[in-house]
Amino acid sequence: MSVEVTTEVVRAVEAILLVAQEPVPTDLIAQLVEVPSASIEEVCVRLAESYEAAGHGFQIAKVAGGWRFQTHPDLAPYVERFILDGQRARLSGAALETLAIIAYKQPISRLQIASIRGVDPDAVMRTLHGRGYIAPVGRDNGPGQAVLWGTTQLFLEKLGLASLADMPPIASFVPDASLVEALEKTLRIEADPSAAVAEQSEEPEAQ
Amino acid sequence: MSVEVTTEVVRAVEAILLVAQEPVPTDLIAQLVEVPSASIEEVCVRLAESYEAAGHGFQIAKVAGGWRFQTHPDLAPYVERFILDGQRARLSGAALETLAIIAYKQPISRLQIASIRGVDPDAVMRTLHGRGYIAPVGRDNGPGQAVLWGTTQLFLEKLGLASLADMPPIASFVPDASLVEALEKTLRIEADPSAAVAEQSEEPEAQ
Amino acid sequence: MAIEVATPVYEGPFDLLLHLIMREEVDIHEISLSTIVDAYLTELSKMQELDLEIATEFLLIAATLIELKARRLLPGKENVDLDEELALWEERDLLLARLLECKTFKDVAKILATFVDDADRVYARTSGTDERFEDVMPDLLEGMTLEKLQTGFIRAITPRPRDEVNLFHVSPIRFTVAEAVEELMDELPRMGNSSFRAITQGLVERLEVVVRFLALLEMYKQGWIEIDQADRFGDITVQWTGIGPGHSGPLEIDTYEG
Repeated sequence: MSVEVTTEVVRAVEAILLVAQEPVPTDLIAQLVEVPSASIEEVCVRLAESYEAAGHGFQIAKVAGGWRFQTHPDLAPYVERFILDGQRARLSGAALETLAIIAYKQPISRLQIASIRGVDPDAVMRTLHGRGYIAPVGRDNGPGQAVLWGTTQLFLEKLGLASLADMPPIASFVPDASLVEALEKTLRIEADPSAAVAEQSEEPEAQ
Repeated sequence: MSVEVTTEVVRAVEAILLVAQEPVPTDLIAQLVEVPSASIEEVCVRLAESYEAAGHGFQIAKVAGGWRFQTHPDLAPYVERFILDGQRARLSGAALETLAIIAYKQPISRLQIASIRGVDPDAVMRTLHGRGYIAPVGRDNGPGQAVLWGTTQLFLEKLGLASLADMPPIASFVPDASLVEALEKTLRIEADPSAAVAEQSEEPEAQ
Repeated sequence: MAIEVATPVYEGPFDLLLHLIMREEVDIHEISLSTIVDAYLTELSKMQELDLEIATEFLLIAATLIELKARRLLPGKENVDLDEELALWEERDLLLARLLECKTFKDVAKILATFVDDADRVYARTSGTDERFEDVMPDLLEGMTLEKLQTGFIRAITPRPRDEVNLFHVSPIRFTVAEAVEELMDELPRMGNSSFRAITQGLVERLEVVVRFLALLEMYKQGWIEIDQADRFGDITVQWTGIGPGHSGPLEIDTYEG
């Protein structure tokens, strides 16, 4: 190993890879734990070997230029059974939030979504796009000409909606009105005032 | 262990938890790998112990009724560097007190919470509802049919608790005797004669 | 740039009262109700001074405290009405119970905060399956409902709670005791002899009545007026003495200090 690597570095690599949504490039890990890339590459290779030797049900592998945790190929039947089991939620909380923002605020750019959620929606958007629930619907007129996203016909079909106008209105109990207003302004998107009024009468207990 | 558990079962449990997006109930794992729940519970507990003993950067833990992979608390600084959102949903004192009341008294109405806290909990509750920590769980049978509130799975996740049963018993929080005595004494209607004299001498203008 | 005033902010009347009593707890035999009541009223005036909004509840608790204090100052037992005495006991027990409950949940909240701190240091894996399982993946939107989507949106745009204490859950007080004293200082000399009913005539809100009541007690304490209640539930007569301390301009903030 080019540089002495501490146990802490190895553990940090494990932790980072565990929460990653996509393969993490060696260079990025190196930067995060402040150790040369060559050492990180070696840490990952060794971890992969040790997991295999210990007979774990997971492995770490280099995929698309980065490292990630994945299930051992042997165990695919169990993973498939788990995926097919109807009991679990299909869409993660983050994915649901992102999809909801796009549904309610379309057309909307990736940057605007990020500013609402406060996190990078890239991975989630790729999944949603891959599944055909969202699609690019145009470009912003601003200087950056950002791609604007919207929901698809498939999305409407899946939710049993005839059109976007049938989306349930957003409750007036959304907390800080001024903050929402500030966001709206930043995003240059017009809110639908009639929706808020309709909701108020439906939520007497929110008073 | 109640039933002989094969290496394959242990590996399958690891694989299933690795691809899960939220805590997986023991029963569901048991069903997928066709082994009694009690054995699965034991497998998970043992895995958790062995990860800790091996000094891995990840752990498995029982949270909100199920098992999940998570990072080791020691490595929070690295993970936070990687996950750029960094924004923790910090809870104010008022929010925590309101959550405590709801957690122990659920199902409970807004009015009941107000009477315990002495202030209108409306704004705090809207935030808690917005963050998904509390949800309406029913309606009172009384004339007003007030909405009754309870805590959610997300609340358990936020607190890192396996279930509501893991909340410390409320009895352990009963104020200690000296405080009760102090309160009782301060609010006593008939002061002992010496105290009454003391009060009077402090307040010469009171007739 | 505005000057920031560091001032304790209380989450509610029980919170404040607990704080005051516990501050005195060094020797519980030394705690004087008088001290507590005065400290409570002083905090209340500070809040008004700082133009913070104060809830009705704060004033209602103040009224109970004053009643307790007044009862304790009564010299003998001969004239005590039994019903009145029982009512006061009930009110006191209720206040005691609510204080204990408040204290219990404050302690629980502290423990919950440590749970949250611990839980905040671990991060769950949520990445799900990789592309190798794409063919097996059932429809991602299976089981999705409009309600879930709506909830998701609300969750996404809900601001993260901050550490700062906000007071917007406290209903605004439109009438302060200081203002009421001001008014009465103007009206009473002209009226000479009056009564509580006359003074509160036409007031619709209970809060306004309570505020006027507190103002009268304050003026009584200062010696500006004499008050007397002949019968239980009877009207209170208010007599202007004109012999209080000098009064000029707005009410001083320390008027509550006993």
